[in-house]
Amino acid sequence: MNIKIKALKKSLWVYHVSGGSCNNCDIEILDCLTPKFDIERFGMVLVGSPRHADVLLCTGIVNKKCVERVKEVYKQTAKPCVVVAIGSCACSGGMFRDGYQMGGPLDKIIPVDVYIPGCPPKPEAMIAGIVKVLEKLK
Amino acid sequence: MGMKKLFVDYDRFLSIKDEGIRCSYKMHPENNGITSLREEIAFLFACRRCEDYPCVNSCPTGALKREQGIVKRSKVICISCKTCSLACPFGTILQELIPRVVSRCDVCIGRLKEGEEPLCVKTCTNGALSYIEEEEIKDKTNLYPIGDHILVRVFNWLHTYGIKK
Amino acid sequence: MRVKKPKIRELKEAVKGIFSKPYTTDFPYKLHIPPLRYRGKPEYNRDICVGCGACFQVCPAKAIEMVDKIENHTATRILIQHPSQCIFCGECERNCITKEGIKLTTKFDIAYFNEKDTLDSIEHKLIVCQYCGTIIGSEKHLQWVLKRIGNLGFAQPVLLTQLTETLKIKTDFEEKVVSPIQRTDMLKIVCPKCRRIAFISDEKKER
Amino acid sequence: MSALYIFLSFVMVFLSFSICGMLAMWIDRKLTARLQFRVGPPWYQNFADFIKLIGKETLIPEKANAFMFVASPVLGLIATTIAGTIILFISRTDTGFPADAIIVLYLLAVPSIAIILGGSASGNVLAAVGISREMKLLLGYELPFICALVISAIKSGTTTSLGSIIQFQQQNGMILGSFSGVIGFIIGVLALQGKLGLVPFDLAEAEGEIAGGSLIEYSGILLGLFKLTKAILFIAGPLFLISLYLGGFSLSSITGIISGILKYILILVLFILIRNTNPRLRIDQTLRLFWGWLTLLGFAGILLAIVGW
Amino acid sequence: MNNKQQNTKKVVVPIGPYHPLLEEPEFFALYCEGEKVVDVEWQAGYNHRGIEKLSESKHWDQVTFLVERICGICSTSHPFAYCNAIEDLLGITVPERARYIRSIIGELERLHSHLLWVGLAGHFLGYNTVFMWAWKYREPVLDIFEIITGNRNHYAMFKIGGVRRDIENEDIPKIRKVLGELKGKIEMLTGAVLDDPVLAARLKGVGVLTKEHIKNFGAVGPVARASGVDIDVRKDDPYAAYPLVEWKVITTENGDVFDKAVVRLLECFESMKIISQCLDAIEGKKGEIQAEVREVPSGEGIGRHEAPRGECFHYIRSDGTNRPTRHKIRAPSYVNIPTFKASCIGQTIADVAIILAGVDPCYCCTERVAVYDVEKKKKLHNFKYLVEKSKEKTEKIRKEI
Amino acid sequence: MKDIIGILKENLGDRIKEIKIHNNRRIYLTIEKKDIKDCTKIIFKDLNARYIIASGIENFDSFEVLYHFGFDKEGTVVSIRTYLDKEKPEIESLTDIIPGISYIEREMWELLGINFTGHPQLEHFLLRDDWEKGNYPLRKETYEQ
Ligand code: SF4
Ligand code: SF4
Ligand code: SF4
Ligand code: SF4
Ligand code: SF4
Ligand code: SF4
Ligand code: SF4
Ligand code: SF4
Repeated sequence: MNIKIKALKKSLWVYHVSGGSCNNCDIEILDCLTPKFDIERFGMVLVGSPRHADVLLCTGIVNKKCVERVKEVYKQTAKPCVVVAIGSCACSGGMFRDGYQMGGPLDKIIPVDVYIPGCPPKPEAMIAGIVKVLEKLK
Repeated sequence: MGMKKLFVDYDRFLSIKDEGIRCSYKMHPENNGITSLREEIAFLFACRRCEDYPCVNSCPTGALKREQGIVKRSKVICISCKTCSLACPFGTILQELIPRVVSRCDVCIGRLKEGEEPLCVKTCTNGALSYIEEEEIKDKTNLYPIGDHILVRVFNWLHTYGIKK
Repeated sequence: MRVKKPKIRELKEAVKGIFSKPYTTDFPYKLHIPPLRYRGKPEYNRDICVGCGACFQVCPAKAIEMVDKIENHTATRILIQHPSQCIFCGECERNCITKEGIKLTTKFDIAYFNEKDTLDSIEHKLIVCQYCGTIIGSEKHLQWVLKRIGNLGFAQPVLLTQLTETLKIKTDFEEKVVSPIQRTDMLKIVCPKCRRIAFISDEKKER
Repeated sequence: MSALYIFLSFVMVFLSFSICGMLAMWIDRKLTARLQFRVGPPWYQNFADFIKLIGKETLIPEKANAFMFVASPVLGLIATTIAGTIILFISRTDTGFPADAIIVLYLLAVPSIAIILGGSASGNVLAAVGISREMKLLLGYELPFICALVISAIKSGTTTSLGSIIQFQQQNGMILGSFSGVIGFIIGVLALQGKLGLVPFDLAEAEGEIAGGSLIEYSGILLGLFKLTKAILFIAGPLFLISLYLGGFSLSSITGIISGILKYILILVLFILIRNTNPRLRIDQTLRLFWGWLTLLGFAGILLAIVGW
Repeated sequence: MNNKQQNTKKVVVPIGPYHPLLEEPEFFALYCEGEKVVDVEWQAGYNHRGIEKLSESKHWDQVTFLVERICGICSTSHPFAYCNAIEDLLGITVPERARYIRSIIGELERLHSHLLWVGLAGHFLGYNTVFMWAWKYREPVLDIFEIITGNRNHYAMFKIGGVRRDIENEDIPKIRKVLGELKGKIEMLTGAVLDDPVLAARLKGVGVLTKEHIKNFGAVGPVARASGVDIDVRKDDPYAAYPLVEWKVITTENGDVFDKAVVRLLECFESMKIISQCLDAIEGKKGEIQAEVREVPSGEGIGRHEAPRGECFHYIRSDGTNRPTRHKIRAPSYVNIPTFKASCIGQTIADVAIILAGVDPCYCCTERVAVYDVEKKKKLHNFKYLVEKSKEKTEKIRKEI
Repeated sequence: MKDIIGILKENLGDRIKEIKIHNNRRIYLTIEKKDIKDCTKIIFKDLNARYIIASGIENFDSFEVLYHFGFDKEGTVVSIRTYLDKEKPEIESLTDIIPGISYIEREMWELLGINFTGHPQLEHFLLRDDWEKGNYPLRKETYEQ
């Protein structure tokens, strides 16, 4: 394992993309930052620009209006980056699969590395999911 | 000059496949009014009114209930588990008649233009449905009306006991 | 008039923060046990589920897939629960006719790389009509109905045959129904539709 | 003194300041976290961040002016390191030159200018808003900061050489011990807060408003350079202030080093407290604060200093 | 380009649709001159999932879950209003115990939502400590939800004619304990907000909405109450257990962001009052928690609920089947957001963030820039073109600098 | 309660075509399309009701627009119902009376295809700008495909 990957694992900067969610997943992501879960202890911080990001946390069904934007964000992200689909909406469309605005699910639009289903996933589940990705990174 | 009615030959649905019947009641997706009509007919006429009502007793949710001797299914409570269908000794409750989300048939009242037939009649290929005046039906056996707009031909066991609707 | 105390309270809380234990959980270094009622991944209970399919019908997210397939004379029903589509509402558990056939576990860590890893499925043997071949219901469901309605079930020949089978009583009703269906065929394994036809067959003949 | 000596001290300052700066930034983050009832990042966090940034892809936006885009972070880095070198080494030997405090003052403004240049080179409008704020901010805190310098200079016998300011304090006690000294120190802390982009003056990078601001288009190593600059600034700034008001520090004895560190920590704690108990100010409020109150205060301080208080 | 043309091309600062710290993607184009906002354009739909339509294909019971997922913060408000709508259509009353439980859930949600707001508002002001603290205080409320309903959000508690789960007696002391602790914390926060001079400088007189504005845009909830408009569905059109307990509606007069914060913080105390009274009423008792609903006849019904952000409105039409034929949903933000037009214009960009947040909508940042050609009164549709345009503009600004 | 109906009747006079009192907190009035502006003006301005929302509904032979108004002191919701032509659904925009109604009118325009004459900005609001013309997702025909 080389040092770059090691450093990457210790310093994941996350950027949060919401593509038509009920915002509960988004709130739970935010919750991960707060004292109860504090992902900063793993070196993860939320950044304001996709250019700074190592991890894209995507939520929501990615509706037709968002498709282009999600693609754009992915393009702007500096590689290597990990894409995480958070919530059943992002994993498969959840309840909204049959809606007329369904543009996703996410893996149809950008390559997804890990899926964390749940509605919304507990912050613990998100942390556990990210730990799983880290184990996979080599 | 009588009014045209929707004529349903209920038992014809049993022997012949009834796929492809469409409905023009478009307030819901996948609405097929004829299923709900058939459900009504089944409970009204085809049901044998068993003494102990195996269907009602088997229903795990309490969705089935008898009201004045007629079995009625609550559309809100029923979960479409098909238990009643298995319990009924007479094959009254067909599995396709007890779906989770039900449809509605308004007999196309007010929606038909002059000389037009309901969509279900047009798309029914086996002759189980037709849109005619009551006088035109030659064979009057087992003919029962539901409301003002529907006529059913169904083998009704009950009339042999002298029970009429 | 209240006394203004700008910044004092904040500073107090801040100092308290520095000198108290962090509020942060120990997860993932320590195991996290969600509360008993936590609605996590639904899982089938292999002993209890009877395969009626109600959970498939009630699921608001259509997260349960029901596949009925007939392959070389054996029919099976496969119920597959997709956690990726599930919204963890608990409707399937609430509405399960056996109450315990599917249960929401407290498993929350269900992140996956490949959806197949998380699917939970259960298979049931189906009984099909000897006349027309349509599916009547799963074997276990029939037994469950029989148990539920007791004696009333003896009026239902399919249930009765099922009983004889469980009791391993040998009967001669095995042969296939031949067309056209007769009243006597009622005692064979036929679907509700065919049973209804059999019932009214006499009447039809007379006509 | 030889060029080699300067070069060596330059390298040393670069290494030690960046390492110490990252640690200081860690202390900042950790304390902030603890105060918010959190655990906070581990000590190596900032190093990990930097190493990771080196390993990342560096995207240069299509519309950007590539040379400026790349040059500005480097410029900022060099300027701060030189400032650090002057503060730490050059000023305290005979190599010190008369107006070195003023030079440092200007050098410390260079990182902000670098951010402005880099941001405008990136050709993003959110960055443009960020730059315009950074610019106003720079103009804002520079005036009070100069006042702070002037107060100290007057107090120590009208000299603008860091060396003599420190010497003066070694003989006569810290300038902080006087009225004008306190005023100057407060101004200096607030102005540095602005320089370091800490709340309440972080509006150039305000996440909630303009999403990262001027650095929005930077990625990879270039972003890392900015972070490094900030780390060095995190040491150089307070050191400058220590030299001006807290009697400097000495590297020659253990007690000197320890007292230097304690002084540094005092300033750091002040930073952290201010930063965590205040909301971000609006740009106009910031300017009003800097140009209005603080500048007035600064002039008052200068007057007091002239009177000799 | 001459000066005149330049004026017509104001810089548009986009807010949305993505922002790290915000929940829903929404898009606000702020037309700016320098730091000053001259116009605001609201573009929604990044979150549009066609729920009203999907609802038409779902069973009455399933719709509860669908409407629950309209939103994560008000996740009980929509089922609440929806159930009220169907009960209005049916004309039934819900068993008393269920009414109390409904109110408890509704008010607990208000607590966590208001705390969340305080935190986010703090974050917008760059006051991260408040953000962390408020969210820390909110955490026990979520834990309570996890214990009594099985999930931190999306409680799945509501059912037509009652509630799905009972609140167990052994859980009641836990709720009491959390409330007790929370009270002190919220008092601290309230005091801190009221006394902080910097906050006052940032918030007082910012984004003022007058009664006239409230009426014109139909704004509801804390937004309206902060401007002195005394509307609260819980009092005006009582439902659930609200008529059975003692509480009062909080209003203030100024209509600025500061007052909105005050209203929200004080409402938390009212909520706690309601919850503890409801807990008293159900503690140690047993009772029905759902009324039997066998059929939903054809007809129409209107249900309302005072969500944390204001009145939530559901209109239901049924044709006698078990699916709605039309389900109109109006979330409180729908009428609150347009008030930006009144409150943002003339403010600076920095203030806009907190004004928008003051309404407590669901809004985010980070979209790239777009330029409107005001002269042609036409929107330039191609997104890439807009970006290019804006970059040209930046280039120019840069050269001018 | 009685008096709301009384007041409505008194103010709107014979413009009310039908009045349906569902229960004492829900009142539905039917009026003709051409009276909509007058009636909303009276209700919104003179009677000082609060605008809640408007809902558009497609029926088999008409479009229906319901304007919901709240009388908060009485806790009553008054819904004004109008029927529009099925072929060419069109109604006057109320933006000059109620500024806040602009968004819901845009929404009805794009989701149901109801044309609001005099609306200053009938543009896409929820759907993307290049949404296919003539595809109105809330219309019932969309079930056909
Ligand atoms: S998965 Fe559930 S909580 Fe997450 S966005 Fe979708 S509906 Fe909301
Ligand atoms: S068991 Fe069958 S026949 Fe008997 S009452 Fe029930 S439905 Fe009718
Ligand atoms: S299908 Fe419905 S009516 Fe029949 S047993 Fe199941 S729940 Fe009862
Ligand atoms: S009569 Fe009309 S409504 Fe009824 S099933 Fe036929 S087409 Fe549908
Ligand atoms: S028994 Fe329960 S789990 Fe099994 S199929 Fe039926 S409802 Fe589903
Ligand atoms: S928990 Fe809900 S969504 Fe998940 S499978 Fe069960 S019914 Fe479906
Ligand atoms: S033929 Fe019919 S009526 Fe006669 S005994 Fe058999 S089931 Fe009963
Ligand atoms: S107002 Fe906002 S928080 Fe509430 S339901 Fe609507 S979107 Fe969600």
